[in-house]
Amino acid sequence: MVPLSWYVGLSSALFLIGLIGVLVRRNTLVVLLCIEIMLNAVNVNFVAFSKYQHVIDAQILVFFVITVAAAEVAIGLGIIISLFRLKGSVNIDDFNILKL
Amino acid sequence: MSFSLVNILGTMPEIYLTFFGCVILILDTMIPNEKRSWLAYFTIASLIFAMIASYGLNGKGLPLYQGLYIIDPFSNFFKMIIYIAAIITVLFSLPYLDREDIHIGEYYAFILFSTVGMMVMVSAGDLITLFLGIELMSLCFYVMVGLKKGSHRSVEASFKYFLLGAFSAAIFLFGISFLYGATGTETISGIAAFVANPGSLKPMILLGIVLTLVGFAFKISAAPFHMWTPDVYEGAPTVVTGFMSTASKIAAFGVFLRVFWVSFSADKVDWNLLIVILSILSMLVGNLVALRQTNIKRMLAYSSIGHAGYASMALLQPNRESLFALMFYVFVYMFMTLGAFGIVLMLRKSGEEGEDISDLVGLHKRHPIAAFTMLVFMFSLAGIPPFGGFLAKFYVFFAVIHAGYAWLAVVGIVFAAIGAFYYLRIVMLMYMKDPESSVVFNASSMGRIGLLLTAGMTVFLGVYPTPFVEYIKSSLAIFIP
Amino acid sequence: MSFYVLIPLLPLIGFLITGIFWPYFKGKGHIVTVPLMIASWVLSLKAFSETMNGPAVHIKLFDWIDSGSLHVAISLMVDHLTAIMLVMVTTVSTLVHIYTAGYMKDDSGYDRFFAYISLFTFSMIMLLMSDNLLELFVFWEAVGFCSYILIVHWYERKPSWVAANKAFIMNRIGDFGFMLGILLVYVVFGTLNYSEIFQKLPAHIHDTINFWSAFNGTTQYSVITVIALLLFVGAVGKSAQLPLHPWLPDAMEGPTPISALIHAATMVTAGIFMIVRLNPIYNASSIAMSVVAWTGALTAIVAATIALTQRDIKKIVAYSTMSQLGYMVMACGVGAYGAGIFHLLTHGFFKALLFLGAGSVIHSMSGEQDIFRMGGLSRAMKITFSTMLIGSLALSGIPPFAGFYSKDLILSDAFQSGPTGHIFWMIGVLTAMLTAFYTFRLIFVVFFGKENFSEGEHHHGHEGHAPHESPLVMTFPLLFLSVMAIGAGWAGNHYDIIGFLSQSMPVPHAIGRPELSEDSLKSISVIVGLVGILLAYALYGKPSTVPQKMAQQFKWLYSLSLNKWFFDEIYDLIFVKPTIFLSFLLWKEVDKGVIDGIVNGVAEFCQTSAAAIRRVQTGQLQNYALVMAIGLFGMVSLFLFVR
Amino acid sequence: MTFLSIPILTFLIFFPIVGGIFLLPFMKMKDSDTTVKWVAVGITIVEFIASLTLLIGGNPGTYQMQFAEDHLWIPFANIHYTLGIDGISLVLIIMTTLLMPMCIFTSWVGIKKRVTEFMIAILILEGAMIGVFAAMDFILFYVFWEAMLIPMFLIIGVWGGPNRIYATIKFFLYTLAGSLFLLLAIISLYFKGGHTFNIVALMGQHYSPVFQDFAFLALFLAFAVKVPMFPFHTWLPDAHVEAPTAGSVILASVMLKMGAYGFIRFSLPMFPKASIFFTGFIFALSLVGIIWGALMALAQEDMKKLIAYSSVSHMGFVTLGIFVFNAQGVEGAILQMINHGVTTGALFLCVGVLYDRTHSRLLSDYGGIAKVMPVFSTMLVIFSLSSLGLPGLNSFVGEFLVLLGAFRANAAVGVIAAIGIILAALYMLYLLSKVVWGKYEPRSWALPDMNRYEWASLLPLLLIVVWLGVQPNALLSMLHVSVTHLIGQVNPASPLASLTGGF
Amino acid sequence: MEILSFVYFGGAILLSALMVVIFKNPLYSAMSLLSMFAHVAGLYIILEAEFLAGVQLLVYAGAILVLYIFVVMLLNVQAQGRVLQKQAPVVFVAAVVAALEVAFLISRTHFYPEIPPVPHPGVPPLGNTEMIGMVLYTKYLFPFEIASLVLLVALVGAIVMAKGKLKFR
Repeated sequence: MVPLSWYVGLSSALFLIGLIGVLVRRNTLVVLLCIEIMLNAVNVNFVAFSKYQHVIDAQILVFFVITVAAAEVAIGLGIIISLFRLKGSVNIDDFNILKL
Repeated sequence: MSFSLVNILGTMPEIYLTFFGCVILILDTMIPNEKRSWLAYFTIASLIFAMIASYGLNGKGLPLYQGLYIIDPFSNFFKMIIYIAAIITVLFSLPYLDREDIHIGEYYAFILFSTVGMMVMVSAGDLITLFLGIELMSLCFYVMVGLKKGSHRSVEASFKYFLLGAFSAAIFLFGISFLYGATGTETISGIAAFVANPGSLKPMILLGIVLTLVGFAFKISAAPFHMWTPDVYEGAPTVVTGFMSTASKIAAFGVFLRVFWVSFSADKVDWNLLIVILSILSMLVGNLVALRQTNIKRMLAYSSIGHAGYASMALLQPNRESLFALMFYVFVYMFMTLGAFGIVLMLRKSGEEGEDISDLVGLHKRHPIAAFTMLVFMFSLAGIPPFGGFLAKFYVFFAVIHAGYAWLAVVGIVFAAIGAFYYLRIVMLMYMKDPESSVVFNASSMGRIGLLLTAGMTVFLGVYPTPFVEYIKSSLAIFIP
Repeated sequence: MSFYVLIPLLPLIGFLITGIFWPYFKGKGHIVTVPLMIASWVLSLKAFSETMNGPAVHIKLFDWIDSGSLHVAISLMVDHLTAIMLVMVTTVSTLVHIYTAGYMKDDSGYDRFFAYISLFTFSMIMLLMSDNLLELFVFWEAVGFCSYILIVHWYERKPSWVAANKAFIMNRIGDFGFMLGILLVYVVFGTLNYSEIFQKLPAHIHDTINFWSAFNGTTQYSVITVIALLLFVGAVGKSAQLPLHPWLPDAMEGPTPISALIHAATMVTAGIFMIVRLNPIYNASSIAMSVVAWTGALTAIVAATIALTQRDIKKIVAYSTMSQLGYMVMACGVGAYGAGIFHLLTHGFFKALLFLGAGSVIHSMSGEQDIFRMGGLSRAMKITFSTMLIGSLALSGIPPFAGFYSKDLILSDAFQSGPTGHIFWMIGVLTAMLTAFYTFRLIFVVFFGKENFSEGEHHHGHEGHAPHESPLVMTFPLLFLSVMAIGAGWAGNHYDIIGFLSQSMPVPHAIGRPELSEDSLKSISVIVGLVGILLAYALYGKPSTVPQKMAQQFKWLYSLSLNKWFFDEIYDLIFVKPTIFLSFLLWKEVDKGVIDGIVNGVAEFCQTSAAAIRRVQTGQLQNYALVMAIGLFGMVSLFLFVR
Repeated sequence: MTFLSIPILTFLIFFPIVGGIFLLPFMKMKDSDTTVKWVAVGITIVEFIASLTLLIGGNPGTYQMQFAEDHLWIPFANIHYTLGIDGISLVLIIMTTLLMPMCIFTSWVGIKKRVTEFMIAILILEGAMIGVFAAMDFILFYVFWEAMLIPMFLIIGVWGGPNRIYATIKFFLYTLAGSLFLLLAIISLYFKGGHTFNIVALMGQHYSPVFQDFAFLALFLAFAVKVPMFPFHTWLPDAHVEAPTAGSVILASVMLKMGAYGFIRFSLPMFPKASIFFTGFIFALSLVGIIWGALMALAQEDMKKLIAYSSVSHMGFVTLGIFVFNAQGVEGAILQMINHGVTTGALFLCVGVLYDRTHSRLLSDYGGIAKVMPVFSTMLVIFSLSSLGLPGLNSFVGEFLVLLGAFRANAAVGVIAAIGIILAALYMLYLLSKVVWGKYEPRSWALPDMNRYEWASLLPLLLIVVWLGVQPNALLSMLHVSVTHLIGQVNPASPLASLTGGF
Repeated sequence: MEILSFVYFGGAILLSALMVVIFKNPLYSAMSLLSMFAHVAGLYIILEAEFLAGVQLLVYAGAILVLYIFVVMLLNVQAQGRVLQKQAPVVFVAAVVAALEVAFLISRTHFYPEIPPVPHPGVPPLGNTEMIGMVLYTKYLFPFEIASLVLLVALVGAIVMAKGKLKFR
């Protein structure tokens, strides 16, 4: 049996990759994808715990997380489209009117 | 698994609001443009209706849905604040939306939905409900911040808020997953038992605590998770800023408090340090950077960061003093901050919002009452008696000293003194200089009612807070007897 | 209430009436004050006669300060010393009041002036009648204030207010010591009342005080000595002794009547009065006594040397006053309190006479004060001349004028007071010669010789007119005083004033057998005086170039004398300039620079650091996220490594 | 105790505040300035008369708080609305009420814009100041203490001189920063002292020495800034110079007293050990303050600055006197507080009289005004003499008692403090020489002698200056019992030690 | 066997996630993400969460990613200029530190078998879709409703945001 810690390690690595992606990519859309990676890391964690603790609740939580992820993507894409209309760009560093 | 109707009844206020929100969505498509103000009245009415419904549930400490949702006086108190904040926001919105050309009926629906989200937050009995509440609220705000669609700043603010919000939500969820993994439950009270006796899983719990803390700190905009605050506050339509800076923050405080005090109180020594760091950093950043701001909304944003620092000092010790301090603080904070934003959103400069600090110059000459109201808010925010802000600060320091963190109180004091400067600067500009720009103060009758309410309460809470103190005392009685 | 109360009260009423309503008097200020003053004078004569053989009178007016164990009441005490002083003070004051009516005529501050001299008289009387140190101090300062306000009477002239400030501040410095003395008295004796102090004195005679205990000093000083010396500092200031004397000559910037009243007869003698009043304390400390004696002696001789070369008629008289005050202080220092008081009284009369005479001269010269621009005035001003001559003779100690009796008493008492007494005696004799010299230098230059003034040279006043005798209101006081200058000494001697005074103070007892008899001592001083007069005649009695030659010969000495031993310059250099420099330096550099700099620096620092922190807020979304991430993992590492 | 069944202290506090609020409608009215002024004068005079009932009803024979009122104010943390006065606060309250009409009179001509608001600010300020002296609950005290800053902030900032903004912000922040530490100390006291904010109850406690030291220092910061003591004084010249005359008067006469009052009311009785421990420190600062203020005053070219620095010097005497812990010192200090209030207030009024005519405060712009303004000059001379401590006028008694007390406590301290008296003569005479004496040179401005409003503001003070100089016992007698009690609190072992003299 | 499949799925997940970050073209990134989603679904199957695996594929791959690709196409953004932000080096250093911290934390935790005993006795077998439905509509009814509200808000919000600056009616 695979130790739980492997799963936790996997999800942590995934989370970190997503985190790095959020921090380094210029493209807004890719950053959004990276956030999805982070959320998936959470899901992996939950499912693994669910398995190892024999509790179904964790799977429900994953269900909610997926829902929220979908909602976020919908809103996020809406905002990005709106922003793209105004600026004609999806590079994050172009969005810096508000600062200091 | 038993399921009783009580569960439904207990959540009736939320259901009402959701229902009314949907009604507004439908009404919006039906009523003509000129009658749009009726939507505002309808919103206020529905909020008051829900408020009365919530009040009816007061005093019943009910865990609903098998402990996933808690109706107790504590959450009710926060709900009341949120209702009031929402009502005042709607009072301010009516003229503002017209002027800013935001003719979107969904706005009022979003106000109601976000209110539901906050209510869910403060009543949440488990972390996932809590998370959903946060998301509900946040999604509404993401949209509301970007409502000034023609404005680069507004949409940019919306984007920034969204992306960082999603980022922090992911971190928060990751934290929940660790907590869940360590304890096997996600209910707030369930976690507490494991935190008290973590065994070898302690590192995971610690990680969970830190990660959830980040999520909360983001919502209350405590440094170093505050970075979105100034940008978003500045870019957002001012009514939304006012609502965000008060209601969402207060709801976040309520739930922050509940999670940390109930779930993690056994591990207090560990997270106390984090809170201390958070509050010091927040006070530092908030009070210092506000000194250099030229945009009043930005300045108020930094001020709200500073206030988050003060308020979070009251989170250190789960006892009656701290609880009271926090509750009183957010109560006063709501009125004074909302009022300050109210003044800002009523200032117009040649068709735009007068949100530069220089627009306030000489306000006293033109609009003495507006200036005086602003003076009240500013002194109250600075924590000068006899305004409510003083007692709020007082109780926080009271709690901090009671918790044994006198040195932290000293730090807080130093920053309070520094912070007083930028509030004073506003007063100074309003009163001691001659007007330069052609700013007009454009208050509708509803706006005036809103200002009267906020200013009046700010003064009243400083001079004779007794009825509210009694109310707060009764609210915290169940939480900490 | 007995009539004693009226003695100070009447001048006070005069002051209040004229002081409050002075704009309405319009040159008639004398009609209120002079009669009141005369009444007061009469009453003080009555007081004198009442106390002649009776016990001291003690009247408590009201409680002034009660605080803890401190109880100070304003009371009146009339004993022999007070009574006799009262007579002198009220006499001179009354005469000066009368004289003023003539001298200050047409002055714009006429009524004001009367108010002030009445106030002064009140204060002086109260000073004399005080029964405790604090009350004494109050009126001590009050007379100082009156002196200030009277010196500054012609406030538009810069020298006036400079001199007034100088007088006040120098007195303040003296009072600083005096005040400390009072404090120490209270600390030691627990009371400020004379009688109680004297009662407790024997018990504390060997007490010591560690003055610098706060700074871990260990030196112990005898309390009584310290008290005596501190109080004496006050006397030094008030009685213009070295080194706090320079204010007195400068005070001559004031109108002449007050020079006569305040700066010759009354106020300046307050120091001597105080020493005599507190004689038990001084008697208990030999160190203090010798300090007092030396101070007096040095003052006497130094002042006399300065007077030799002065050109200003009032300054000459002023230095002579200072010199005579030195005599009196010296007398006190050798224990000859009675002689001191005696000389004080006679000096009061003849010096007031000299001043008033000088005033008469100045008046007739329309304000000219340089003696070398006068000359030959004896022809025009016969009364003034003759009275001045009487005064000068009295001052020079020529029998039978008043000065002879009192001065010789001092000298003989000094001589008899032991080995150091001889030195004092010698100084006194030398001073006497110098005194006679410069006094008659003045007489000869002013009243004899050729007229050195011309119409055109009159700077002040109306078109210069020929010198003329002063009106009766001015000459009457002169005449009256010259009678006193003639008779006071004899009368004092005849009626045994020393015996009278000894009822309230000890009489010095001679130490050992004197080598010289009293008569020979007297004759020596008279001879010396005559020598002085002759010298003056030789040099100034007729046109002569000897003075100039001598001045050139002893240039150094001459300039030392002419420039008043450079006291003013030295003080300017040591105290005035550094203080002003220091205050500006501290203000500009330290107060504004450092202290305020720190205050503003804190604000500046906040602003600067705010600007620095603000730069974190780049507007770049991912920077924000990075900060959050760093915050997150920072907190995690805090757990890992700190906890 | 009540008078005509009205709680007199509450009345005194809220009458001017309510009066000020009732003046609000005048803001919108045109040409209402004169009416407003008269109404304000009326309110302050009624207030003064009402405060005299304290004298009648008060019992000088007890140190207990009189006219006490006590209501629960805020039910959490046991915050009460407690009022009460003893002899010490009594005299300060009466001084405050006395000075206020004069402040209004002096503003008659000087304040030209926004008169109504000025009067409102003054009236509210008066209420708050009386509140400070009357509060017997620490939080209530703090509320008044801080609330007072707001009208003062506006008075300086709105009606002040050219550099008013810098001055007023400095004033506000400086005092606020100090006060905040006071707040901390108050809260700590609550927990250490039996969970109450009642000042009297807090006095009777025994606190650990370490706590005493820290709390004392916190209080010290607040009060030292207010007094102001030596290194914390730099806000004072700025604030004084820029404030309108009435502001300067209130600042100098009443507000500075609050710091000293704080020492007397709180520091000494609550932290006796720390007070004794820090005596040397306070002495040093006071002495430096005395000398420093005097030296600074000597270097000034601006009349108000000169007087402001002289305040530093005079207040040095006050703090010195408080910490000598004997009857003379403390009573002298309180007397000196009153004296300084009257005298310096009057001096500021005098400067105001000149300033209203010339709009210059520079010494070099004046000279020889005795010629054209003889009556005013007389007043100025008398007040200056009072300021330099001429016996017979009020300040002397206070200074003497302080010196006596200091000398008894430590001879060297007394000696150094006495130097301040010499220096006081220097700078006051310097002021007189430059302004009153000298040759009058006509300038572009006219210098008529005093008008009746100026008479009304100066004459009462003149009478008080003389009266207190001649009859200090009138005041002292109100203080004896309270002061004795106070000293007993500092040194409970031998409450009479200070009365028995000795070295 | 289990280990082998874990290694496969895990490795693939990490690799695809890395690819998401590394690919310059957002479309490629999206495709890598698709791969990641699929592998995560595989992992769920190993973990006996078949229902979730289905949901994962349906919602993520089927809905979210399609929407996403649609937007990418709509905006038609060409990759231009830098791919990475200026702060990338800092991020990498920080990431190494963070990875070490997390690894340390995980290594210090002893998960199984010391995991706390199963809290609910008589637990039905996992992966039971019926069971999930049962719990979801009783215990988690309220969050479920809130989730629906979240979706409603997202729906309306996305419309409002994406609609552009149009005069409403």
